[in-house]
Parts: sequence; C-alpha cells; structure tokens
Amino acid sequence: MDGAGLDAGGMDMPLGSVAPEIVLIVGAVVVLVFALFAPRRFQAGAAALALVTLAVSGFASAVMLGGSQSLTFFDTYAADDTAVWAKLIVLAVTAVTVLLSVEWFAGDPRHGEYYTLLLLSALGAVVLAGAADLMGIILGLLLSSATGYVLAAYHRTDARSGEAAMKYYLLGALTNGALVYGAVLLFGLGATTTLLGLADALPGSDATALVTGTALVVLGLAFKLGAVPAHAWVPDVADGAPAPAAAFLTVAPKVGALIAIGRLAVTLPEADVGWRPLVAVLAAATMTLGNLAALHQDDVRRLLGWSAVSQAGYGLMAVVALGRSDLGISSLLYFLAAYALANLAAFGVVVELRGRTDLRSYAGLASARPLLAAVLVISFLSLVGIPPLAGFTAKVLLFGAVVDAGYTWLAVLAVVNTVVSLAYYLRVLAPSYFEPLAAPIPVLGRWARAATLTCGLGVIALGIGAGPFLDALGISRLLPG
Amino acid sequence: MSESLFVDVAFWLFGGGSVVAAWLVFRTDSMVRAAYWLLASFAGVGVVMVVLNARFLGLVLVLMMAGEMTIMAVFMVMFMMNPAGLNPMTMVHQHRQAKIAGVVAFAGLALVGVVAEFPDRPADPEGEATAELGRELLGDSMLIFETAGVTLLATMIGSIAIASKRGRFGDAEDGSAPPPLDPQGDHS
Amino acid sequence: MLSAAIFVPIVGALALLLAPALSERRTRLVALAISAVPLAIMVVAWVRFDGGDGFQLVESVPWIPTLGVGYKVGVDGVSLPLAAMSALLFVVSMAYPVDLRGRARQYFAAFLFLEGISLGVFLALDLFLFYVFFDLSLVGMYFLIAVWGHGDAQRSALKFFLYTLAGSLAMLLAILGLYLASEPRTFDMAELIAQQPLAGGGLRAALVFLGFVIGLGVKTPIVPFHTWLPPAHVDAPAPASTILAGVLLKMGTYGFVRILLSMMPDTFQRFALPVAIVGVVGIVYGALVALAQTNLKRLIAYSSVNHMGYVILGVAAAAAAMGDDPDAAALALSGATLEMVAHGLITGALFLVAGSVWSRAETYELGELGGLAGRAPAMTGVVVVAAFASLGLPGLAGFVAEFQVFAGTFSVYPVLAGLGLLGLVVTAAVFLRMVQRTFLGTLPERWASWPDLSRIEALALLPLIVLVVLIGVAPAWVLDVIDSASGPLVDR
Amino acid sequence: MNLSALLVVSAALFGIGVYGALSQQTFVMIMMGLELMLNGAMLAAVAFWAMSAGGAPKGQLLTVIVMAVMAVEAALGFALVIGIYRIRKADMTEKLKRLRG
Amino acid sequence: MTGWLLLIVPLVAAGLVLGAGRRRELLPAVAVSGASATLAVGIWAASTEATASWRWGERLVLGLDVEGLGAVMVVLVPAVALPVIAYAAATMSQDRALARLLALMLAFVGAMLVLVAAADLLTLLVAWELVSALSWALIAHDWRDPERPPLALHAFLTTRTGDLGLVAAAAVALAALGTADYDALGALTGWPAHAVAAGLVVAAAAKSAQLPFSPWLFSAMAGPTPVSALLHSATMVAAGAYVLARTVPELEGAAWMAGAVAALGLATALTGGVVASLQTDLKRALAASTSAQYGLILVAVGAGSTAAAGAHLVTHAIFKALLFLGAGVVLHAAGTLELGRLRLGRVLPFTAATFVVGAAALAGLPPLGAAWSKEEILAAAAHSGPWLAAGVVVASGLSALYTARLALLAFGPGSGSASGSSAGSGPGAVLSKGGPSVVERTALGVLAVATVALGALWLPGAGEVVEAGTAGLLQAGAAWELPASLAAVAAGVGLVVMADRRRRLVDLGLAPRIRVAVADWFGLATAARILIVDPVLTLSRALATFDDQVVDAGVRLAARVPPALSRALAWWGERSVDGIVQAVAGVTLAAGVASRRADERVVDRAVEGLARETGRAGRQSRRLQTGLAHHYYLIAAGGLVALVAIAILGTS
Repeated sequence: MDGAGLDAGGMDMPLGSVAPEIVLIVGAVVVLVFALFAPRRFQAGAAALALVTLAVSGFASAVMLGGSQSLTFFDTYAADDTAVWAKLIVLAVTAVTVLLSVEWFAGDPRHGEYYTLLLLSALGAVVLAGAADLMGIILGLLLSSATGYVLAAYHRTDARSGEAAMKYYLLGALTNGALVYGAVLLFGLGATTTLLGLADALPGSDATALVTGTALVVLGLAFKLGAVPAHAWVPDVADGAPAPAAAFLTVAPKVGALIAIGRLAVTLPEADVGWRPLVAVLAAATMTLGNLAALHQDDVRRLLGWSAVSQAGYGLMAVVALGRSDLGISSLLYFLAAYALANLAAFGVVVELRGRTDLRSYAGLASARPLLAAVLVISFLSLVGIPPLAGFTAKVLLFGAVVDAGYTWLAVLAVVNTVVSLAYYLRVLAPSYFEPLAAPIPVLGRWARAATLTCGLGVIALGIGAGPFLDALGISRLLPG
Repeated sequence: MSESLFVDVAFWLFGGGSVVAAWLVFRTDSMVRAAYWLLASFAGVGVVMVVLNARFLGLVLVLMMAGEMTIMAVFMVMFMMNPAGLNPMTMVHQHRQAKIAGVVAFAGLALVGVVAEFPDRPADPEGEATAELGRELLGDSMLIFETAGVTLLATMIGSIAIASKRGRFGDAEDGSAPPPLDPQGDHS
Repeated sequence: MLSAAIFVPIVGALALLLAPALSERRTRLVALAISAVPLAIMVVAWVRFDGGDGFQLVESVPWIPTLGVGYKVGVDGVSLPLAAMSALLFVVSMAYPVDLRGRARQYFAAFLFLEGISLGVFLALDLFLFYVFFDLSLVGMYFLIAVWGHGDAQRSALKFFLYTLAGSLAMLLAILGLYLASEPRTFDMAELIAQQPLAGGGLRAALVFLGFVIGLGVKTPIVPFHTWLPPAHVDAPAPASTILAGVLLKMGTYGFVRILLSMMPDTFQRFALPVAIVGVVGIVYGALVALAQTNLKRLIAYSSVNHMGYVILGVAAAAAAMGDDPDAAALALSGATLEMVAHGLITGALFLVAGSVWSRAETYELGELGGLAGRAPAMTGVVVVAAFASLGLPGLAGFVAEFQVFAGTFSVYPVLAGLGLLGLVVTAAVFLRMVQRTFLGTLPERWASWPDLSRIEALALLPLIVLVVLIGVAPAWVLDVIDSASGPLVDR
Repeated sequence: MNLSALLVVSAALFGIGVYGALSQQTFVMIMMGLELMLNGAMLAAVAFWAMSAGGAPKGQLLTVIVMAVMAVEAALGFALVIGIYRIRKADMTEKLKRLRG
Repeated sequence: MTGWLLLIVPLVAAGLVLGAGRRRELLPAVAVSGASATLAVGIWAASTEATASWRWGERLVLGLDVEGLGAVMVVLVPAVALPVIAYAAATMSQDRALARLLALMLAFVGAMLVLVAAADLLTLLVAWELVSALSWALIAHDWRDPERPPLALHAFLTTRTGDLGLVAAAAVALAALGTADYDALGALTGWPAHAVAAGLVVAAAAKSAQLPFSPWLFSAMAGPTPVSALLHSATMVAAGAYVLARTVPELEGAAWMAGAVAALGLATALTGGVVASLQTDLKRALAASTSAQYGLILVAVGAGSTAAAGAHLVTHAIFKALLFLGAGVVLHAAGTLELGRLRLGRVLPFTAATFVVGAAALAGLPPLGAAWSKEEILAAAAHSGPWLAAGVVVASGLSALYTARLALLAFGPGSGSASGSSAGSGPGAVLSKGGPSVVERTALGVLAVATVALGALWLPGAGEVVEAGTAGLLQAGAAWELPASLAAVAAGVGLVVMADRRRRLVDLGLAPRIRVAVADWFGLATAARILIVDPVLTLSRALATFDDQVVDAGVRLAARVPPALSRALAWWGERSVDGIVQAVAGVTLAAGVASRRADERVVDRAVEGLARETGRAGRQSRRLQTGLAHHYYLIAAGGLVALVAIAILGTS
C-alpha cells in the first residue's frame, strides 16, 4: 500500500495504512451507539457488530500483508508485516473473546458497552504494536491499559473484579510514570520521539541517561507484558477479572507490548546500552518467577495467570535474539500466535466451565466433558511445548534464536523452566483425568464452547501447519531495525 | 541580563516552590489540603514552563489541574465521609521503604540530570512555540494526537461504565456479577 | 507405505475415541486389527528392503521449508529391525490381558497412539520429526502409566514425564546446536550426515554432544540418569512396561546410533572413552543393583539398565574403532543394534509375565512367591527361556548381540570389555535367583490354585519366545539387514 | 537556571511522587503521588524542549501527551475508587487483599 | 551341513522324549533309542570326519570339524551317555519328571557333541554355555526340594565365571583375527595371545573343576545320580581338559600356557587327592576324585602329550561313569551315601564287583587301561621335569589311597563301621529296596567290561593307535616310572588297609573340624563365599540402597530446588518485600512491614514445610504475591533499580 489512493491530509498520511485501526474506531462507536439505543433484549447484537468490525478490520489488515514494509505518518507508525501480523493476532484474540463473552455477560445491562471497550482495547494493543514513536508507544499503552482496567472491573458487583482492576490500575499508573519519564529522557538525548530519529541520534549519547531512560521505558513496557518486576497484576487479573476479559487481558496487550519492546530494542544502540543482557535477565527472571509461583497454585485461574507471566518470559527470549539471529522476528510472531491460541483455549475452558477455578473441582472432567478436557490437555501441552502443537514449534524457534544469538544459558534456563512448568500443568490435568467425577460439571453455552474448541484445534493446526505460516512470517521486518 | 536574572529568580521561586508544595502534599494532615498543595505544585511547574517559553502548555496545565483538584476535593468530601476532609490523617505504610525509594529515585534522576551530557541546543527564544505545537499536532504527529483523542474517549466510556450507578435499564449493577457455577441459580 | 505404519494407528486411536463405545472384547479386536497394520507393513518393508547402503523406502514431503524441516521417513538396516520389533511388541502387548478399569477405548487408543508415535521415532529421517515423535512418546506413556497403573502410579508417571522431558529438552537444545551449525540449515538427517556439521570439534561440538548424551541418556537410561525407570516400571501396567522397556528405551540408544554416530562421528570418537565407561558402569552397576532387588519388576527394570549398558558400550566402541578398525567397529555396532532388538523381545516377554503374576497375586515381591513351576509349567518355561536369553545364553537372542559387542569392544577397550564381562556373571545370578525364588522350591499355600498362562497370554508370548530362539539360533536374517547399515556407517 | 537545575527539580518532584505512591495508604493520596511523578516528567520534557532539543515541537507534544496520561489516569482512578468503595467500602490498599498468592 | 546331525539327532530325540512324556512306559525305549542313534551319529561323524558350518552373520560363522581328539570324544560322549541314560530311564521310573530329565540329558549330549566337534572358539563357546545351562537344569532336577536349586545355581555361577574366560578368548580372537578358528589361533601374538590363553585356562579350569573352581562339583552332586555320572565322566568336566588339549598346541603366542596348565593340573591332582581321601559321602568322594583325575589330564596337556591326555580322558570317562552308577545303586539300595554306614559288598555282590573294577582303574592298577594312560601321563610329565613327575607319582599314590578307602568303605566285607553295625538300620535292613535291576546290571556290566577291555592299551602297538586317534604324541617312558608309580599305589593301598585295621578309615584319624575343612576343598568354598559371594551381595545391596537414596536423591533434590527457591522467595516476599529496596540502597534494615501474625505464620509454615521434606512448601512461592498493592509497588521500584543496574552491567 503506497498511500497513493487514500492520501487524505498530507504528503505522508496514507489513511489506507491505518484502515484497520480506523475500522476499529468506527466499529467501537457504532457498537456504542447501538448499545445506547437498542432495547435490552437486542444487546447481544452488539457482539455481532463487534465481530463484523473485527472481520472487516482483519480483512483490511490481511490485504496489507507483504506490503511496503515502511514507516508511515512521518515515521511515527510502522506499516510493516510485523505490525500487520500483530493486528491479525490481536483481532483474532478479540474475536474469540467476543465469543467467550456473549453468554458470560448475558445478564449484564451494560453488555453493549463492553464490546466498545473491547474493541478500543484491541486498538490499543494494535497501536502499541505499530507505534514507531515513543509517544505512540505511550498512548497505545495507555489506551490498552485504560480500557483494560475497565474490562477487569466490569463485574461491578463482584468484589474480586474490582480488586483486580484496582491493583491492575495502581501498578499500571506507577509504571506508566516510569515509562513517561524514560521517554522524556530519551527525547532529551535524541531531540525527537520517533524511533527512526532516535536510532540516528542515540548512538554515542550519554550512557548514564540512556541507560536510565531505557530501564524506565522497559519497566513501563514490562508492565504491559506482565513481566518481572511489574508482573504482579497478571495473576490477580486472571483470577478476579471476568473470565473472558482475563483471557483477553493476558494475551492481547502482550502482543503489542512484546513488539513494542522489540521495536525499541532494535532502535537502541547496543554499544551504548546493553539492552540485550537486560532483556535476557528480564526474560530469565520472568519465566522463573512465573513458573515457581504457579507450581503450587490450587486455583486454576491464578495458575493460568502465573503461567502467562512465565510465558511472557519466553516471549522476551525472542527479543534477546532480535538483530542477531534471523529467527528473531519469526520466533517472536510465531510465539505470540501460539501463545495466544493456547492461552485462549485454556481460558476458554475455564469460561465454558462457568469460571470454575478450584483445582479439586476439576476432578473427573475428562469423563464428564471429554472434549473440554482434551482442549485443556492440548493447550497445556502446547504451553509446555510438546510437539506437534504450536507451542513446541514456538519453543524450537525461540531456543534456536537465543542459541543462535549466543545466549545459550538463557535457552538452558528456559529448558529447566519448561520442565518445572510441566509439573504444574499436570497438576491440573491429573485430577481431570485420573480422579472420578465428584459433582456434575455444568457449562456455559455453545458460543463459548465453539470458540474454545476452535482455539484448541487452532493450536494443533498452527503446530502442524507451521510451514506456510512461517513462510509468510519469513519476510516480516521489525522497523525501524 | 536583567531578563536572565528574572528568569533565574522566577525559576528558583516557582521551581523550588513546586518541590516544597509537593513535599507538603504528604506532610499535611488533611486530604483537601493535600489536594491544594498538589495544585500548587503543578502551578509552580506551570509557571516554570511559562518561563521556559512554553506559555500555552503552562496555562493548560494550571487550568487542567485546577479543575482536577476541585474534583478531587469534592470527591473526598463525597466518598470519604470526611466533610471538609480536614480530619487529621497519617495513613502511611512501609514508610521507611517508601522514603528510601523516593530518595533513590530522586538521587538517580538528579544524578542523570547533573552528570549526563545532554545536547546543548537551546530553543529559539523568539520561536512561536504555540504555533509550532499546533502545526505538529495537525501535521507530523497527527496520528499521535488522534490516538490521544481516542484514548480520552475510551476513558470517558470506561469511567462511566464502571462508576455510574444508574443504567438505561434500571440499576446498572443488577446482573453485573459473574455467572454462577450452578446455572440453576439466578442466571438468566 | 511407511507413513501408513505411523498414521494408521494414530488415526485409529482417534477413531476409537470418537466412535461409539463397543464391548471390551470388540474394542480389543478392533484395536488389534489396527495395530497389526504396521506390523504387516514392516514385514512388507523387510521383504522389500534390498540390503543396500543408505535410506530406503523413503517418503518425503516438505513441512516447514523455511526452517529446513521436512516430513521424511524411511528405513535402513538399523531402524528397520527396531521398527519391526516395536510393531510386534505393540500387537503382543495390546493383546495381553490386563485390568482396563472400564476404560477400554481410552486404553487401546493410548496404545495405538503410542504405536504410531514409536514407529515414527524409528522411521523419521528428519531430526525435527524425530524429536516430535520422541517427545510425544512421553505423553502417551504418561497417560498409560497414570491411568492404568497401580501403586503410586500418578507419582511415578509424573516423575517419568518430568525426568524424561528434561532429557528431551536437553536433546532439543543439542539438535538446535547441530541445526544452527549446518549450512544450509536443515533438519534432514541424510543431509546432516552428508554435511557433518561441527566436524571441526571445539567447545560447541562438545556441548552439543553433551546435550545429546544427556538427552538420549535419560531415555536409555544410562547411569546415573536411570532412577525414573524403576518406579515407572513397577507402577505401570504390564503391557505398558513392555512398551516402555522394549520400545521407548530403544529410542535413546537408537538416537546414539542415528544421530551421534552418524552426524557427529568425529566428536563421538573424541569422547568415545567416557561414553564407553558410562556403558560399562551401566552394565556392572545395573546388574549389581538388580541382584539386590526383591521386587520382580524392579529387578527386570534394573536388568534393563544393565542391558542398555551393553548397547552403549557397543556404540561407543564402534565410535572409537571407526576408521582404524572398521571390522571391529561394525561388529560392535551390529551387536549393539541386535541387542536393542533382542532386549525388546526378551524384556518384553519378562514384563508381560510379570503382568500375569500381578494379575494373579497383586504382588511383585519375590519373597511371597515360589514353587510355581508345578502349577504353571508354561509360565515357568517362558520365564526360564527369557531369563536365559537375558543372561546371554547362546542359542538365544541376547548372546549373539552381546558377544558381538564384546568382540568389537575388545579391539579398542580390552580393559573395559573385561570389566563388562563381570556383568555377565552377575546377570546370571540375578536371573537364576529370580527363577529360583519365583518358580522353584516349595509352593506357598495361598498359591495352591495358581492358574497357568491363559490361552491369550500364551499366544501373545509365543511369537516373542519363538523370535528369541530364532534369532539366537539363526540370526543371519536379522544380522544381514543390520550389517547392511552398520558396515557402511562406521567405514566412511 | 540551566538544564541540570531543571532536571534536579524534576527529579525531586518525581522522587516525592514515588515516595507518596509507595507510602500512602488511601487510593486518592497514592494517585496524588502518581500525579507528582508525571509532573516531574512534564517539567523535564519542557526543560529538554527548551534547552537540548532546539525547540523541537515534539517536546511540547510530549508534554501534552503526559497531560493526557495524567487526565486519563485521574479519571479512571476516580472511577475505580468509586466502584471499589461502593462494593467493598474500601479506600485503602490494605483492604484489598483477597486476591493473593 | 550334515555335521549338524550331531546336534539335531539328540535334540530330536529329546523332543520325542518330551512328546512321549504322557505315555511313561514308552520313555525308556524312546530315550535309549535316541541315545543309540546319537551314538551312531557320533561314530559316523568320527569316521567321516564330518564338517559343517552355519552362518550367523557377515562376521560370525559357526563351524564344526570332527578331527583328532574330537573324533575320539564324539564317539566317547554318546558311548558313555548311552548306558547312563538307559540307567536313568530304568532307575528313575518313579520320577514324575522323568521325561524332562531324559530330554535334558539327551540335549546335554547334543550340546556336548557340538562342543567337542567345534572348529572354532565361537562354536565352542556356544556349546560350552549350553552345557552349563543344561547342567543347571539337570542339577536342579528336584526343584521342589528348596535346597537343590541354590546348589545348582552355585554350580552354574562358578562355571559361568569361568565361562567369561572363554567369552573373552573368543571375542579377543575374533577381534584380533577376524576369525576364531582353532587353526588360526597360532597367528595370535602379543596381548591378544596372552588374553586368549588366559581366558582358555580359566574357562577350562572352571569346567574341569580345577583349582580354585573345584567346589562346584560338590554342589553338582545335588542332581540325580545319573546326572552326576553323565556330568563327571565324559561330558561337562571333560570339556575343559578337551579344550586345552585342542588349543595348547595351537597357541604358540603364549608360551607360558603349557606350564601354567601343568602346574594347575598338578596342584588340583594333589589337592583333590587329599580332599577325596577325606570325604564321608560316596558321591562327593567320587567328585573330588574327578577333579584330581582331570588334574592329571591337565598335567599331560601341559606336558605336551595330547595323546596321553586323550587316552586318560577315555579311560576315566568310562570307569568314572561306572563308579557313579555304582554309587547310584548304593543310594537306591541303602538310601544313603554315608560312607560310614555302607559296606554293602555282601549284599550287592554284582555291584560290588563292577565297582571294584572301576576302583582298580581309578587307582591305576595294571593291567587296566587307566593304569596305562596314567603311566603315559607320568612319562610325559617326566619328560617335562622331575618335579612334575614326582608330583604325578604322589598324586597316583593319593588316588590309590582314596580309591581303596572308597571301595573298602562302600563294598568292603562285614560291617566295619561302628555306626553301621550298631545302628538298627544296618545294610541288611535297608536292602528291602532291592538290588540293581536288569537295566542297571547291564549298564554296570557294559561299563565294567569296557573298563577291563581297555586293558588292551597295554598291548604293544596300542600307543600308535592312540597317537593316531588323538593326533598327539606319547613320550617314551623311563624305566623307573612304572615301579615308582606302582610303589606309590601300593603305599596308598597299604595306608588304607592299616587305617581299616585301626578302624579309623572313615576319618583317617583327623579331628572332625580339620577333616571337614580339608574335605571342603580346604575351605575353598567357604573362602569363595566370604571373599566373593558375600561381598558381591553386600555390595549389591549397598548399591541398591545407594541407588534409591543417593542417585535418586540427587534427582529428588533437584526437584526440590524450585520449591525451595520459591520458599526462599516467599520468605523474602512476605517477611519483607521491602527488603529489595533496602538491600539495593545498601541500608540495613530490620525486617518488617508485614504484620507480626503474617510473619509468624510464614516462618512457621516454612519450618513445617522443611520438616516434611516435601516439595509442598513450594506453595509458598506465591506469597511474594502478598495481595497488597503497595508491596507490588515496592517490587516494581526495586525491580527498576535492578533493571538499571543490569543495563549498566550489560553495557560495559
């Protein structure tokens, strides 16, 4: 898309390159208006509208694949394949979330606005993934967070939901302060906020300021990613937020955040700031802490939350390899897709089981709900990285990338962590399969089930069909690197 | 040079005042007073901005914060069951750690400010700062600006969604709980 | 055709799970019919195998071309006997009666799944594919042990899964190391063998080698990575033990041949001595520890450690002798390969009988048994033959293999070979004591009505025993197939 | 007045904000701390704009963005506090410890 | 390929026997005809010098080649086996597992035939081990008796230990030469030659019950008498001597081998003589004499006279089978083999007569053939060295001594023994069980006649026949040799007569403790148990414990690391999340913000967890997640400092 067709405002503002984003905004507004004026019994129609929006936006994104791979809007926004893939992943995640939400929120009078917020939150993640400007990163993160807090708090009479949102907010606001200050420092050094400009200006600048600014920005993004040391919100949100929202919040923002970290990393001059070891240590700490804390969880949703923390650590491995291994970008995108599917599938099972979260209450699941149990197995094994599921190929790529980048120790640590993670995933699977059914296990509804099963199948399909997908990822670039 | 002197004095006065006001936010024993100290701190920074030739920004800041702090004060009166918000309050925790964290944060950033060499490229004092900002908003950074707008929109929708008690269909909170594990319950 | 051997059972497993429930008997019959397909395919492959060098009956489809990953299967003289033996063991194990806990469909589905996976390991000609199957075998076995095991089955299964997954992942890193060193990058085994990446030596080669040794060694298992094995065996249902010992352990040793010996022979040669020492330690240590066991299954499990020691010793000797003394190397390698097959058949039979013992007595404690020969002559006969085969009696399968291993080893590591011989005596003591305590002496009152092998049990054991004798007496038909690969493998 | 002095003041504001955010128990006071941090950031942004970025307009815009951040966080913070207070009668962090572990 | 008939015929016969197992009345006929057929095949093979080969693989080919001494053995083995099997079929007709016994015996003969016909070490090894295994099954025949299987195991393990020598020899030969043919062994040089030689000596020593492996023969007595007869005459025990006779001349690369074999043989001959003299059990005495006699044969082999060795092998095989069968009759008739309670000469005259013939042969009394072969051994020894000759003379004196003692005690006139006479269960009393049957008599008679017939060896010209038959050489004897050995024999017999007069023949005047110790191979078996078996078992138990508790503990420990780590994190988190900041700031701070109660609970729980020593305490890891937002703030703040630090470190 060279912008010639839809050039609206100026010489470098091809609206076509942000068509998916525009569709999301318009869709969000349409849904909002619909929700405001439609009678209560039609509120579910908002879900359909949201799905249509996502589909259109997805279509608009898909046609951009293999496009110009350039920066646009005066170097503030990236129109590269990485951003497009991120959009597609986020949109798919959002669509699944919509399906999971229909029956979950059926009794909520504010059902309609929920989809508006969901769409806007998706937009935040998308913007974060595409931002090629520090301000864009800040705003994408802010949009994603602002909607995220609300999504987490959406059960307004549920104390846990509010508590989760509050903690999410408090941590987010603090780290946002750090992010902003870090961005300001980087601006001070480079006199610009576009990543392209910074990439030109930063080499050779003052190391003290650069290091401090980098650390501050990384802290801000670590929050969005759910990485140490700003990870604490993840288990709380996974536990307290409405289950479909939890599914969304542990996945979609990470897509944006991980890519943003990647973009930032390739911008920074490696000689002046050792971002690679920094990210590596962050990855190591995140995966280790997440796995350790998940080890003895008796609450499945919290367990999934901690597993999401550890997965963020794995994801950071891809960033470590950026620029050093040609597997870097494809491992990053593939990991995101694989993680998104598996995590959604796992949360989908929880949703379909009406939010069932006590480990013991999973006893006998396999005999009562064999398909859901199978999805649980598939998603967990994929998160562990058992072939031929998507998670396995992701891990192969990640391990390969970091080994290639000279960070074998990180790969070894990731291996150790993987073994630990298997232990807690099996803690959930064991009662499901090896214990007799204690009480009947009611389910939510067919939309949630359909979405869950789709994700489960997707995990398998993405794993076995990794070939074409990786082919397509192969040409992705991470601008401005 | 007199202008320079004026600038220095104004800076030390308002900049220093801003810091002192900030400190007093957490030293006062009433939430309402804290809110106004906060406003004072922002006002001090606003003035410094003006001094630095960012007049528009300074003004916006002061106006915005004045509004916000008013809300904050009202809010406290409304919700904290603390008319006038004047009751003594020393509600702190992990005080020592917080102090250390604050000191470390200050020391670290001040160190960066003092030690680090930033490019020395002063802005043109005659520059049309406000006009440039306008051009930037509608030109190079239009996308950023639009994003900010959407973010504010989302914030409005979200705030209302969770804070407003009344909905179109009666009590907004009715039915806003997670579905029960057992569908025989009140699930519709 | 080979792909069918892999996917017919897997698809069959899915079909079994999704299809409406049948009676246990019918389910068994259907599953047996499906599981016989790979065996038939292996027989056909055996007939069509022309005894030449290199991979044959290759089927290849690109899979993830970006990464140089392909779906590629085929056989050579090393993999064909192993695959055929595995196919047979699966049919036999599935036929063997065992308490299914009312989950017949799931049981047979798990078995069929594992069958396809196991054959995949031996037939894969792509490292990525190899790893996929290698890892998946853990999943199938985990469920088999945990659901249908007895005793502390969940714990044992968990230990098995965690421990062997750790090993697998170590190997994954090694595979990646090898992959990243190849140029152009590929997982294709034939191409990697041709490229010989990391042939230059150096730290990287050593680390990759170490990763493989740990990864494959856990699965084999080599001492001291064997401690998952006894609990897994003891608590697993007998047919699963059979598969675990007969098939899954071979994946480790097969990897030694298929990967280390073929793709990084230089490095292997450099480190052959320590590996050989590990092998000898396994031989002696496994035998000695087995000697002290009072639990039938633990005893057999430790004897597996001992037997895998022979295999490791043979492979290491082959690596050491490669180039200098190709005859000795080929001898050792053929021996090691045949030992894998022989051990599968022999130990398979032993574990199946152990299952029969459990189904009759609910115990494996040797002290509670005794004098059963009078009540169960057929069972005794099977165990005696298997025991003698296991201790390396000529005329039975184990001897041909072990003798070749020793003959090959004597030319490079005479001292190690000599030490390894000690294992033979101890193994003899292990097995004859076992026979003695279980079947000879006086019959305890409580087993006065001990039933002999049922018809199905006998029928299942028969092919194993027949093959053990056949290979022992006339091994040429197997050895020629093996030699067709082992000779060229060590002489390049 | 020079850049260093401005940055020191900004650092002081930020540090006090950190202290407040960490030490205060009530949500509203914590929010004040957070605002102060942003206040410091804003001052630094303007300082850089004026002294080291040669008046690049992006500096001003950055300040505007920080203000937006501030506004968004304040609005959402109040909304959340209202919500929490309504269901839990909680106005300080210690009262929210149901989700743990 | 027809050479394999040597194996196939007896195996088929064994199969037929098993097949006829249901119809017990057919068993003797089937077995005897099978044994006869085997003998026929043996004769045919010897006369045609049959050869055969069997391909195992590219590098492994088994071969048979009946030649030289092998040709003799190929006839001898079934020839001795035939009467033994017939005897067994007759005497053990009540045994419910007779079919198994006979089948195993036939199979055993088949394995033995392959052993003596083998053309290479690999084939030899195969047969060798089959013989061992079958002997285990034969010895453990009465498996219901809880004492017998362990004895069989002992015998098997001892020989198996020796077998390792042969495994090593075959493997080394194959590794060094690419073939293990006897004919090729001469090409061995250097360490492989020594290794092969040593392996063969060890293997042969074990099989032929030479020192230090001799005690297994006693354990082997746990088998039925016919089994003992079969094992100790021409078959299993003979294998060792036979192999040495075949290989010592070939292995030129290991010059020490001949001397070692001779020394070993002499030592065993002397020791075995003493041991045999002190036995109080007829079969055990015969067993010890077997060791001693094979010691003599080894002397001959070591001295280079394969012919003498071969001749003695043959003569010994026949008379020893005779003696064992006689012992069997005794056992059958008297129900005991206790030497002090026999003296059955009057009661079992025919048996006594045949036994005396055998005994005379064992004692080396001319004109029996055994005496001739012994004289030839002496001649060969004398040719090698005077000390060896002197030893052989002493050994022959010993053999006369124990033989005479045996004959006297078993079949001597009257009831000389105190216990035998005084007890009510005297010989007369036990005779109710009856004397030897027709088949037994026939078997004894045939063997006795054969023993006597071998006296033909004294005829002139016999030496050439023997040399031709065994493909070896005889040494010309010196004049002093015959008188010397006769004198020794006389001395031995004289001693026995003297002792008998004094009624000390049973214990030979030795204190019981010493006698028992010496009779038990000078405590060799005990020593082996104390020095080898017990340590191995102890080691094995120790290793098993080690394996359970240490090796696996390493794994368990590793498994405990993550929980422990998370426990540490928990402590850190709960007790003072705040500690991060303090630590980073370098300020020492007393622990603290979390409430006292929480603190106590954590520490308490941590202690509990430790006490339980399970990974369960790892549950505490999530206590870093205190649920308190301001703690999260601290973590984030501390983490930021760490980030800066790492970035600084990483930048350099």
